[in-house]
Amino acid sequence: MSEPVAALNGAIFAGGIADVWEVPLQGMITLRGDLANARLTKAVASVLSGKVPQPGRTTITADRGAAWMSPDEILILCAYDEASSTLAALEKALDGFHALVVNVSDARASFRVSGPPAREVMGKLCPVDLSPAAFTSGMFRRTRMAQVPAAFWLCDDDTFQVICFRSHAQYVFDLLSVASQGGSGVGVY
Amino acid sequence: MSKRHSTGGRLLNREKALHFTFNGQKFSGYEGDTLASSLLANDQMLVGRSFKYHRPRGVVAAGAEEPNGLVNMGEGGRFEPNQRVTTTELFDGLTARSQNHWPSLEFDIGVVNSRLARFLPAGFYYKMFIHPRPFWKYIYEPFIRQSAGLGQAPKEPDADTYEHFYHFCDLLIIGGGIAGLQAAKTAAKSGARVMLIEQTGHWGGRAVVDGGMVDGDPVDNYVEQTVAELAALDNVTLRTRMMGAGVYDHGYVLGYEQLRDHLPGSMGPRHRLWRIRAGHIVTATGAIERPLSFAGNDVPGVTLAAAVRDYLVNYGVSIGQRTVVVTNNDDAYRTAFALHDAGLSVPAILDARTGLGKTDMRERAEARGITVMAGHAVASVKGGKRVTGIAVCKQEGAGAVVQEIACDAVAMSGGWSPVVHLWSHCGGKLQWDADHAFFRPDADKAPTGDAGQPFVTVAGAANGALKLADILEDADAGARAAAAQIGHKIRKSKSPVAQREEEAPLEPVWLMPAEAEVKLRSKAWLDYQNDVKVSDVQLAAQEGFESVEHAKRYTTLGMATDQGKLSNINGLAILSDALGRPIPQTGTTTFRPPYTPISMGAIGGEARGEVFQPLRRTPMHDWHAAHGADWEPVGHWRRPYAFVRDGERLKDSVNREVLNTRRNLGLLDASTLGKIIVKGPDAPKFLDMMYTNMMSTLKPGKCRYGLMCSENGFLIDDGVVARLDEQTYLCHTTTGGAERIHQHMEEWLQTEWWDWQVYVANVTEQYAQVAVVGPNARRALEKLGGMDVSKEALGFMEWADGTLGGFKVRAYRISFSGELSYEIAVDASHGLALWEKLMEAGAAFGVMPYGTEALHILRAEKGFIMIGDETDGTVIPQDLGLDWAISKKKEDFLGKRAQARRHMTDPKRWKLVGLETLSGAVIPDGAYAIGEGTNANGQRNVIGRVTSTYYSPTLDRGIAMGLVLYGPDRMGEVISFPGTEGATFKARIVDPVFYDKEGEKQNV
Amino acid sequence: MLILTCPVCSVTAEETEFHGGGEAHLTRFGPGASEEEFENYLFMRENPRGVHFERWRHVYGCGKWFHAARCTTTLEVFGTYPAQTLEPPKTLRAQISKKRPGWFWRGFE
Amino acid sequence: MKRYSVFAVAREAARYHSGWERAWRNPEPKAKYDVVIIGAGGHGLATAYHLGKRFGVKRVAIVEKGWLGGGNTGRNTTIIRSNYLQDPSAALYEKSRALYETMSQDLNYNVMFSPRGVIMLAQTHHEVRGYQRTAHANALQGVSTEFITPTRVKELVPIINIKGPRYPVLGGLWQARGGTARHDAVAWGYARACSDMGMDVIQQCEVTAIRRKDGKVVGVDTTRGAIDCEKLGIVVAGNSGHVAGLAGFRLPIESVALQALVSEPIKPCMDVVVMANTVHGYMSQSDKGEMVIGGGTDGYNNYTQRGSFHHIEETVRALIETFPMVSRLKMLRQWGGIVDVTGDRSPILSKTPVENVFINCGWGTGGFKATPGSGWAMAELIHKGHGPLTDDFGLNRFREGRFIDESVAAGVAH
Repeated sequence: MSEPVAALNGAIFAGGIADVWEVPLQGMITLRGDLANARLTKAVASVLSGKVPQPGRTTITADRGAAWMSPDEILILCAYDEASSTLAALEKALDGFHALVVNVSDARASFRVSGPPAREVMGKLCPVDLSPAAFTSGMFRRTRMAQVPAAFWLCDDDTFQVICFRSHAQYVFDLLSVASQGGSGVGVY
Repeated sequence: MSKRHSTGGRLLNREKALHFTFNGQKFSGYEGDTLASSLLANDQMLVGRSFKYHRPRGVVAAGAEEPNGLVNMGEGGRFEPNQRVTTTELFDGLTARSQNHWPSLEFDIGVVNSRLARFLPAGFYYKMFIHPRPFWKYIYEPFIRQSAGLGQAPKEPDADTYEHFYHFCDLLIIGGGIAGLQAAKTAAKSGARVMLIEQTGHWGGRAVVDGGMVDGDPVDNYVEQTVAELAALDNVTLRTRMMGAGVYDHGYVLGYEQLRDHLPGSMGPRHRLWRIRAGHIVTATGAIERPLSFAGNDVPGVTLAAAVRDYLVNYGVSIGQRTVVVTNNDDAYRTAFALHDAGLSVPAILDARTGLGKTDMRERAEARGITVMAGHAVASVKGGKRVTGIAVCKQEGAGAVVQEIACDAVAMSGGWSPVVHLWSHCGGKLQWDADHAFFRPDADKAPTGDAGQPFVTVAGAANGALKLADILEDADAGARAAAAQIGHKIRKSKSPVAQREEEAPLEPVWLMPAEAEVKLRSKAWLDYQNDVKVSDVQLAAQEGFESVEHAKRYTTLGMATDQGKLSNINGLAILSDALGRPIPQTGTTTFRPPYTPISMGAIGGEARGEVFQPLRRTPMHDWHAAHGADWEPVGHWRRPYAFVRDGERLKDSVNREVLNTRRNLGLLDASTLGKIIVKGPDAPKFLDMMYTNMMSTLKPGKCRYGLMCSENGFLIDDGVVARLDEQTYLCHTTTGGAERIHQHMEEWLQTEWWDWQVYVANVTEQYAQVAVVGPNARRALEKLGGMDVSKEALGFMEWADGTLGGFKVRAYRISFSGELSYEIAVDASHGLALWEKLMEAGAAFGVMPYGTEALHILRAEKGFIMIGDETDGTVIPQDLGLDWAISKKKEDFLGKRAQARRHMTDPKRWKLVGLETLSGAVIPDGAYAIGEGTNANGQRNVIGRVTSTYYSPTLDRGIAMGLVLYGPDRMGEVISFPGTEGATFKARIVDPVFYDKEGEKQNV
Repeated sequence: MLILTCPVCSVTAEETEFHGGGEAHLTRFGPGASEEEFENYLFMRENPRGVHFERWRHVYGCGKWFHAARCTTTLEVFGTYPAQTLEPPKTLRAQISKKRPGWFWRGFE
Repeated sequence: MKRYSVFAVAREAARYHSGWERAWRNPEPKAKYDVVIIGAGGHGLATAYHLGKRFGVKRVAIVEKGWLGGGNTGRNTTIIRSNYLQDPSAALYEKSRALYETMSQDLNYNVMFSPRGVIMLAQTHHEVRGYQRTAHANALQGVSTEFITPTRVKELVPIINIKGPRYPVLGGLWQARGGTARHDAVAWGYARACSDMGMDVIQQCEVTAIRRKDGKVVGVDTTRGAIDCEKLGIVVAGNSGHVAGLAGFRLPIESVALQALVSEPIKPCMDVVVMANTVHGYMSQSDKGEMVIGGGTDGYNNYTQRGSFHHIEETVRALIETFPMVSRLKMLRQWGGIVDVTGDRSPILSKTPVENVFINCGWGTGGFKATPGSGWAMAELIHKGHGPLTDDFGLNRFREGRFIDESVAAGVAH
């Protein structure tokens, strides 16, 4: 098997008000099912050593954890090369239980936006209140980024991680780069 | 003449001179100047020509309401027409040219229109230019268009960038005058998130020009202190050069921030359009002074009284050296005082108020030795390109001249109108205030928000409070009310107290003199830019254009770039007088966003060039680009239409790709095809509803071609469904269908069959998919090595998981070309590697990549339908002879009931057939087959149309598919397709399968 | 530019995160339905000046469909509720009655 | 009625225009008319006009709750074209376009019909095929259109960027005799002509009830009293559902907001109307010099005549991509209108379940161009009960599944 290649092969934008870079491939698994059901929470715990996240929240730290996508769906993050084993483990743990587990590691692209103005860069593209008071660590938000769907959370006070569809990677990277261009600081956060 | 004084000019930095050009002539001004103030400082009183009569025009105002001072500004990629001189901050190197004249500003041929003014009253063009018919397009209209319009059209692409920004606050306060500042100060105490925006570069608005005392201090100090206090607060955001452009539903406000218009070329976006969502909005947008309607009130030098004051105090510029003040209220006296105190001559104040007694202001004027002529008015203004004097008459009467006064400027004031635009944008209603003769917001009829709550409060002059003390009180009260609206309490605290100046009441004066005869009325301007005069509005009324909307549209009053900021109320008053109806019953006009024009660039935001729209790429995109791909947009995807080799014409490339795929081996990037996982105990039942076919009977390991219809019966998508296991299917959709069909499935599962146990997931982008097509397909895959792809191990319409060349893949044995064909799916991150490996392995077997056009031809040769070609949203499967794919056993599926409707079962529906031109030529795309005669509307009867038509390199002839009346029953018949260039194409109706009718090749 | 609150993920967001889906609480008619029933189901629409019940999907968010009660003349949103309901909830109808006495929509009031 | 002409204007100029009479009378409603038309917009007035001109039916009242021409007639982007795909549409819109050619002379009122030409840009292969299909259909329908090359497009529209990086222009469907007209003038000209025929144009008169007897209409109640009539025409775009409700029947219609905007006026730079459906924008330049731009419709029922701003943003960025110079212009004014959208996006000109009540609605975003043709056809429908131009546009088509779908050839009705 060849070396897996991320959508933009690790693109980087620097020199603006915030830095933007593509995050290396990550294991991502979509799990759909009754999130309240013990079978499911147990299965999740077994592969994550963590709980099913609460609505609108994520348990992701570094490149592991889960994020709440909708009342019957979570997104599980793990190392890229652990995706298939995690998938298998989940399927095993959920055998005979009505749930859907699929590997979407290759269907996505991830970026980080970092720097004190990161909230403002994101605020140029997403119709979300990103003031420090309103958007805090541990929140997970699915929304619109300019003209495409995206989801993001805070890695630290001034770093966002953004997930989008793989085919949109270049567009999203370009958007974030334009929004980070020099001289475009807003100065409200 | 207008000139700059050695002293004064609170906004100027006289240390820093700036240089600019106007009509090529070099001028200089100071930092802090506007283009208007610096032009006036250089005695450039003539700034433009009016829209209709090309009359010479000068600056009449000092702010956003200016109707005359519009210029072409900048060069090349930074050229922009219609820039308002009164709001353009001067910068070094600014270049401006005046507009709407030929050959020059001083001498304009178009002024002939002015001589003809009597023949060109309101709506004249509705009554003329009717005969002869062709003349309108070829003679009249071109002339009218040429003489109309204002600035030049930009020629080069915009050199600047723009952006948007989403902002959220509890309280948005619009307007940085003392009302806005005080409102912010009060509101900030509540702890709410407050934002205060000001359209100019300066805080304090009019008050700092007009002066006055607050808490015993000059108002300037109050402004300075308040700004400093607010800036220090964490819960307050202050922005200057940012206009509240529009108020929209549910507390949505557009903020138009001009970041670099005053320092063009510096790094960063030029404008930022803020999309602000506010819990509540306070508009503290002030008031605008009204002109007076007298003959010659448009001669350069006739200026709003407050503007005269602004230029003097803010910029040390006097418009005239001898200025007559004409007014119907006390405020204009301040202009007389300011001029007089600056050592300029004020020969007289014409106070039109007939009942004017001994007022405080009058005494202060006379104390200065200024003559106050009570009950007097301007009969007419002398001078053409600038004022040389005025004729005085009584306000009562028809305008008999009592004396003439030489002067070089006239400062006029007809009273003030609150700026209620933002209040009105989203439905706020107005009430007429007879005492002050203006419309003010009706607080009981505020715009309402998402919960039905009022979400706009008006404060200060915008709310009708015109005096310093009243403004501060009103602002404080407004802020409290606004904060309360969003659940914030503000503890009582003493609000600043301003010293009161006694003012005598204003007397409405809508026409000067009151009984002015028509000669004067037809020289008394209401709308300067659009050249609408008192006589025009009166004519509209006379002709029955009684509603304000009719009158405005008939006369074009208030339709110019200033949107009637100066003219609306004056025009309305004239109309109401002409109709003998009180003003409130005559109506008001609707205010539409934006408050002043905003750049299209800002509205477009970042969406230009590369990020105009998302462009979706497959993992192999760059490889295609590097190998001559000629792209075809499919939705937001780009797919190679063909891979063009050096020296090849596009159609040659397509033919080469088709032939090579038939003879050797072709590779197609099929990654864009939709792939949707459907899983659950009820998945079979669900897919039986989604597809017209029976999917529940499909065996794991097998594939089946399926059709999807809308509930309205029409074919919306097709694709191969693979059953992965008892409870799991993978459904392929068309490229355009992936998201659409995924959402279609979700919709039915969530809103109709929510008790069914089914989950779906769109995994389209998880996989790169490569179609390996042609007689050598199997050999190429075997060369890669890995899974068994023999006929026995992987039969036609079967799929299997395995490895190929070390790649973990899923191989589908399906064919859209009629050839031996495999579709190989691999994780997207390995897509490019697999593609390259296949090219490498295929080299020995004559592999070539092929694009979408070859794909179309290959399928057309086989008579396979294509969604979007054979279907167009009006076609049902039965039309396409796909009855075999419509389950008769199923009681129900989406579209079944619809397909039973009268018109759907009509035997007259056109049906799919193949078409072979007798000559072998290719029938043009979209051609129709003609029948006999014409229909009731005289249109030629048609009996069919082409849906797909190509040159088939395989058969070396034109082939086509089409929908034809009774088609399947007319095999062998010849029908005619007229082209658009005269030629007619005769074609024989044949079976749509042109190639390998037995289907042996795909089955080997 | 509306703001709506998705009752499924309880996110409050602007209109552009959602997608309007037309009249709510339609009953599907399939094979066996009369011409009139089927025509009504597919085409005939409530189009009131005032209280309306409609479908929305939180397309850029949790992806779920929900229902909203909204006034078409003021754009006031009276409330949102899950799509898996066959008729407007009683409590919501009561709230609407407080604000719009005498309202009616189809059979409901 | 005093005829309008350059001589009349000159004569009046001598006496400062004191002699001009009212363009239309302002009558009190009579007790009874042969025909009452609800709605004094362009379509309603045109219907009345043709009832009089074609069939001599002149005891007609046109009742209007607001001011004549105050609805969508005065809010649209004034585009006139007939390059439609389906036969029934092409017939109706071409009849309308032809009537525009002579309207100024017919009405003795200059409506400034300007046949400057309309281009619909083809920016994808799919659109190319779609417009070639339309061109073929038009040729057989007697509608004069042609599919033109990118070079020809550039000649006709110098400010266009045909090599757009994203959607290069691949061609266009060109209708040389399409164009624009002065929308208000159309309503005013018809009102003047109707009034001159003795018809009553009654403004500020809202219909509050439609009186019926044994399934037949007998009259209407209005805010200015009861009016009896033999026949009733409902022509109230934006209110169709409401008024149909008064007559006791439902419509396959939803009302949504459609937005438009104009730029500040500039000197002439674009002589034709350009529609770019791939990127969803269309633009023309008015005689005043404003760039007149059409936006999209909202996805929800709305009677506020205020749309959502993001549609304006979509339209403007599309136009900047197609016409880069637009970026340095300014938006002067934006507004919204309420359009009635039917199940197949085509209009309804039809009998109704109530005998002698006829309805004209559902023009969606494309009503202005149809004004005279709609009036011509509607008059015939009301007078005869049927007509070749209206037969296909009946309400029954939704039940039968016999739709008139114009979206199929990538064409969007504007």
